[in-house]
Amino acid sequence: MEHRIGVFVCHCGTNIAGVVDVKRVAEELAKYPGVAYSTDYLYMCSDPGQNLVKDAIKEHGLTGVVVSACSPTLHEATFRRAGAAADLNQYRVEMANIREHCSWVHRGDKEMATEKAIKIIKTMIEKVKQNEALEPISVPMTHRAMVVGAGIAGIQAALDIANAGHDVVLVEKEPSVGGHMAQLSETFPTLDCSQCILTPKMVEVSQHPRIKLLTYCEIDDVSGYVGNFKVRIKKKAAYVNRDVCNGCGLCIEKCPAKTASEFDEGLSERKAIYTPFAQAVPNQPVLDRDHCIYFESGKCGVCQKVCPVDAIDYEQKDEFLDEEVGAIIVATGFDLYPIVNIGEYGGGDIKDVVTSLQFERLLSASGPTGGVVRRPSDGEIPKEVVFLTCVGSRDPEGHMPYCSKVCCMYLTKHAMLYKHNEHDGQAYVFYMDVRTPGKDYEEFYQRAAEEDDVLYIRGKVSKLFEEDGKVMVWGVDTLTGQKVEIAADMVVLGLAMVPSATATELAKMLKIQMNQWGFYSEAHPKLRPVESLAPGFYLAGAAQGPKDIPEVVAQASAAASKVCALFAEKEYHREPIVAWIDEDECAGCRICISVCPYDAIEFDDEKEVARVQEAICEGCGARIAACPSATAQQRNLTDDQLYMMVSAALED
Amino acid sequence: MKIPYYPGCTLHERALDFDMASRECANALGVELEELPVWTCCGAVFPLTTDSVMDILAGVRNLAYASRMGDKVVTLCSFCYNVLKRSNKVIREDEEKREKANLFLKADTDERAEMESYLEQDYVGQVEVLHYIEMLRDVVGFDKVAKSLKTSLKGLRVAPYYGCMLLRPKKEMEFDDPERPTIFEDFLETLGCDVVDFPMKAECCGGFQIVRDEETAIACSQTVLSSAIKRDADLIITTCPLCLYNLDRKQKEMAKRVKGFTKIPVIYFTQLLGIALGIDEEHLDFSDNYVDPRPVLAGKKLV
Amino acid sequence: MFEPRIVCFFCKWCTYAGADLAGTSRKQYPPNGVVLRVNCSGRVDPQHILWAFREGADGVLIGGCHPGDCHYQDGNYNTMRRVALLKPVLESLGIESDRLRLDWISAAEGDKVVNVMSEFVETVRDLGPMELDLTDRLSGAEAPDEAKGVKVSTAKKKAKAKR
Amino acid sequence: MRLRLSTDSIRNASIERVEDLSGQALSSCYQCGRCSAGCPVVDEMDLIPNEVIRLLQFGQIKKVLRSKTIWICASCMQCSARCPKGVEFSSICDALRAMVLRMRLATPAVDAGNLSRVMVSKAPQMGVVSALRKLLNG
Ligand SMILES: Cc1cc2nc3c(=O)[nH]c(=O)nc-3n(C[C@H](O)[C@H](O)[C@H](O)COP(=O)(O)OP(=O)(O)OC[C@H]3O[C@@H](n4cnc5c(N)ncnc54)[C@H](O)[C@@H]3O)c2cc1C
Ligand SMILES: Cc1cc2nc3c(=O)[nH]c(=O)nc-3n(C[C@H](O)[C@H](O)[C@H](O)COP(=O)(O)OP(=O)(O)OC[C@H]3O[C@@H](n4cnc5c(N)ncnc54)[C@H](O)[C@@H]3O)c2cc1C
Ligand code: SF4
Ligand code: SF4
Ligand code: SF4
Ligand code: SF4
Ligand code: SF4
Ligand code: SF4
Ligand code: SF4
Ligand code: SF4
Repeated sequence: MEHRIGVFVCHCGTNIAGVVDVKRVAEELAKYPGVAYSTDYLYMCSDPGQNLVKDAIKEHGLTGVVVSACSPTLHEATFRRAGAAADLNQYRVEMANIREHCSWVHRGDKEMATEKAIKIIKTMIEKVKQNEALEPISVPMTHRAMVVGAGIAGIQAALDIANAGHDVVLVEKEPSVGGHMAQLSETFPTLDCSQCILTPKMVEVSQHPRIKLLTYCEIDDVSGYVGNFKVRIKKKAAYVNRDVCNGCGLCIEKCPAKTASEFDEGLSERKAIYTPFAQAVPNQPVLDRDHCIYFESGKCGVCQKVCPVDAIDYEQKDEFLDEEVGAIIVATGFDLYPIVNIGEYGGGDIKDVVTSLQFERLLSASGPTGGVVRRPSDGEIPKEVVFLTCVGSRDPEGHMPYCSKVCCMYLTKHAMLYKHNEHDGQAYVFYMDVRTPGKDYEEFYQRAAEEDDVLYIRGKVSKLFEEDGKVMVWGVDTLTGQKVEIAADMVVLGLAMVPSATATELAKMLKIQMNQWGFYSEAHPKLRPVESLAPGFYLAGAAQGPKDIPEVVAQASAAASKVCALFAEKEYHREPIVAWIDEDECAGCRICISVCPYDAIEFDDEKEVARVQEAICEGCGARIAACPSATAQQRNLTDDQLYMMVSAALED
Repeated sequence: MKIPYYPGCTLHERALDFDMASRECANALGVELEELPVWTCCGAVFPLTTDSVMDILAGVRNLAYASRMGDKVVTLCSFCYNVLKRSNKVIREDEEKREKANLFLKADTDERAEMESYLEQDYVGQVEVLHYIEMLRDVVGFDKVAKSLKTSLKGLRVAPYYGCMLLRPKKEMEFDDPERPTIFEDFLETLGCDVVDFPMKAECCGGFQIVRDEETAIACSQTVLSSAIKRDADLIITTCPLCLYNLDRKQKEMAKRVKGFTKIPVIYFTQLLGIALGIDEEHLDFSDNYVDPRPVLAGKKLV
Repeated sequence: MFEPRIVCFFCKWCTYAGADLAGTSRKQYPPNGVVLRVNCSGRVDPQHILWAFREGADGVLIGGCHPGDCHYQDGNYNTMRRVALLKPVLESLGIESDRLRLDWISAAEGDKVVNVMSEFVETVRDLGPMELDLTDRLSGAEAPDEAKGVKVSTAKKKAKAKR
Repeated sequence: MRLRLSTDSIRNASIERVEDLSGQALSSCYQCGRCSAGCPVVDEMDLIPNEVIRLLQFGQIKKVLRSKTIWICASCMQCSARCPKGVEFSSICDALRAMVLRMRLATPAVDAGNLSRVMVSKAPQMGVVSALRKLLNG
């Protein structure tokens, strides 16, 4: 076949053209063997840019297209669609990445960058010359979704998918759904009561006919691929038979063993057999064996004695369930940065220095103090309360470099609610910048300062220490250039949001990408913010990055709608970039079979050759490289193609 | 066991009590502090400007001397420890400065070179700089210290003062957590004392500012002292002669200035160790202290 | 100054995305390496590497996911083994084995892409240009014993002929 | 009082000298003020540490070299230890003092009378040596 390749060099405004001499590139490549047409344009991805491609395909009878622009992760799909619209098989359209891999990283040497751009494009021309015209492979799909994590993000996503008519498995590691939002008092900027808006949703999730709720469960193993995942779930032993328990609460009432309540952030106690909080869903207790007397010494057994329905089972073991789903949303949320890491603020040893979540519990009507703010040390109502922003955030040297985005707002809320509680008290907020990036947020902040007389002090506190029953605050006001000292009754730390403890482990199991801090990475920061790069995985909530409730809910609904879009097709269309074996050349050595991690290769005993099952092959290429007779090949990335690409990369 | 020891100029002259107590304690624990046969003042400050090779030479020269005697060198004064440790790190990590420093050392006068031909090879940072307290923990072992005690210090409320130079900068000193250090607490617990944790244990005593402006330095020292006093400490320990000078000697001025100022004894940690090891008070020498610790110690029947 | 020619095989799930991140963060590094996107570092065959050297590469860099993070479960372990086996073969052919580097770089490690690229360019620059002509040694019958284990496929001969 | 800024006034040779000598990038400082908040001698300073850096970010080297602050700093390194951006103000202070002393812009801040009194008062050598090196020797 005669090659008639079209090369389209993008300026990307000045992003590329500011460094790479795009005109020269287009001219040079016009001379390259097999190139029939070569041009440059300001924004290839724009409508006129795409039309340019379409028109050129028709006008010049192009057999292949190389768009030389940004990373294929960004616009490969765009240009493949454009090709298809002009009746060119979409797999004969390729992108040469001369932006992320060239112009943006080689700003210092325009000459070298231009030469490198030419080489990059040549490799892709060589590739496209041998690209086959392929069609996506259709595989059957399970129209059932899994959501991991049942905070507000997971709850919202599960409800949206279920209401669209698909079955959902919702997995939560704690005994109750609700996540952190269940712990909050009132929410900025409207100050509606967190529980009041959350509880109905919690109940809805538990009663929805299409939602299978699995609390106190963890993901144990995941296999398969988009459309066809198999998930093994560990149902942790609760020592309560949840099929029988009617939630009467007698066991909890009578249990003699106590420990610190996680839900109240250690400010109150719970029993060894417990539900995390009164409105928990499901409202069935679990038994925490680490604090149970029976498990420690064999004595007690009170809960078993009092249970009217014999639900307590000390012999219960972890169980495993297998679920098949087509898509997975991860919504595992956040934790607060550990206070022990902040030695200069006492590292958790100063009683009246509390975390922001502890303060939420103190403000909450259902909290340990019934909504009256009292100091943990002596139960007094504090008169001078200091709030610190950016504790562990925006601190690249010692802690987390990023901004946690919600703490400015919730500390403002805290200061305001404290003042509503205690009119003659004084609230101080030490800040570096007050960040109010949301609708009605700035107004909220101004109200705190004007109407509630919250005193905002610009400076970062250096040290907190205890003296004479007070918490001494060594701060500064950078606006007047003075060191500031406050003898506070209580200090609240706006600790950074970090990914939840198990996030990294889960990401490794699911093989989805994270950033260096452990937040799950989206496929594109602007254009694909709720998809993981790994197909079939979607992201929602604070697990993807710090965010507040409105943003979490919006993102959860977006992730749900992506899942629904996937489920809108009967079958899943997979990239056909799979392996293929030339039966005539296969030696029948079976090495490939041992190497394939997906068992995608079957052996034809009659013909004594290996054969690839295209529906299963993920296209990793491992087996191809292993094949000793080089008969196994990967479609559109054959050895031949790779050799030619290497040669092109090295041409002068 | 012998271990090379760098006393530094202050312990050699004005803090003889510290030197003596420390040697006696080491002996009692079976360690002989073997003073480097030749050494010079370390210069007392590690230069914070980037262009100075000359200013680290004193430290490096002493390390080079020490390298003739073994792979470790023990020191006591916080300033010496800071200078030696940081200079060593520069030699280990900065190739250019290492080469330059060795060139300078080679140019040392004939006399010095004769005294000790310490420079047959380049000094490349092979010596490990140990503080005496690290020696107690890592070489002797706190458990062995505990076994060697003759007197229990139970009931004595001691506040450990770290000051600045042991802890900071963290990445270079690698001594302990700069905000919440524990090595002296662990040591005091070994001695059986009641450890007094006080918030100013790693805040500055005013340091060399005492030479420029007494008022400023005294204000710093007073902050430190009153914080320990508020927590009912009987005694403060330190490892730095300059801290001791600011915290102890300057209580005279504080008493003049502040009404109702309570005095508190400040002693070296090895003087306290000496008492626990049952070393004769004479060898510990409290005669230089402005606030005499003996009444407090006598109150607990320790002297 | 000698500007080494380097071919990079980057896995599309991690290192390729890491290099994209270096770009979006506008990190700067030397332009000597041309990146080829492969589905997995496990796709890289010793032959591709030898071919690169034969075609005049001064260095070959392979980037894959950290052990345990392979999108295809264990592709990168295959790579690790292959690279370990290939290094002595390279030495026996007279190619310094430092001209081949394998590194684990995740999609979050834009900085690491920069460091590895910069370091590798320096390493190869220090080694100087590849002056060995491998053309005969890899295709002819007189290939050394060590190199015989390395299959020389017909595919690449065909490939060359197609040009 | 109005500060007039322009390209030339912001980046000048003296500012670059401060960065070279101190090894610190002035632009790293985001003016949180933590250095000042924890400084034990800040009460005596005419410009607090973050203000010194701010003025340097503006290129206002003269004001800084004339300030008392650079002589008052006790080199305790608490500012550096707690700076979220890893800026070592103590090193910047050393660099500024070195510049004053090397250019002989000011008379040293040690009072000879006080010095001899201190010497006699059995002050430890290290105190005197470090003061002399910090305050007299660029
Ligand atoms: C002190 C404070 C006050 C706040 N105040 C407000 C406010 O007033 N207004 C506002 O809009 N926002 C506020 N926020 C932010 C708000 O809390 C978050 O945006 C929201 O809770 C995030 O919800 P999420 O579902 O993403 O995460 P989470 O609430 O953290 O939920 C995650 C869930 O996933 C579960 N999970 C984790 N790992 C696993 C696993 N491996 N397997 C199974 N389940 C798992 C967790 O147990 C949890 O139930 C505040 C935050 C804080 C810290
Ligand atoms: C100067 C500037 C720089 C920015 N830079 C960035 C950046 O770097 N990164 C970033 O993430 N964001 C940036 N943004 C924000 C970004 O531009 C917006 O978030 C985004 O463009 C909003 O998209 P939209 O579709 O909601 O609104 P728009 O882009 O405003 O689109 C609305 C469309 O609706 C049409 N329309 C309006 N009324 C009607 C009607 N009655 N009937 C029919 N059609 C109607 C309009 O003509 C328009 O085409 C920037 C914004 C500005 C102003
Ligand atoms: S195609 Fe890519 S490089 Fe070109 S304008 Fe669009 S984003 Fe920029
Ligand atoms: S057996 Fe355990 S959980 Fe049950 S009542 Fe006793 S202590 Fe509580
Ligand atoms: S007593 Fe029995 S039925 Fe009642 S809550 Fe406890 S386990 Fe459930
Ligand atoms: S949101 Fe505010 S308090 Fe939180 S990290 Fe950002 S700036 Fe700091
Ligand atoms: S700073 Fe001045 S202009 Fe700004 S809000 Fe206050 S009074 Fe108004
Ligand atoms: S490419 Fe090969 S190894 Fe990978 S899944 Fe497909 S058949 Fe298996
Ligand atoms: S602490 Fe650091 S960042 Fe903050 S003002 Fe001081 S020097 Fe600047
Ligand atoms: S080093 Fe100087 S400026 Fe920094 S805290 Fe100490 S005295 Fe203050």
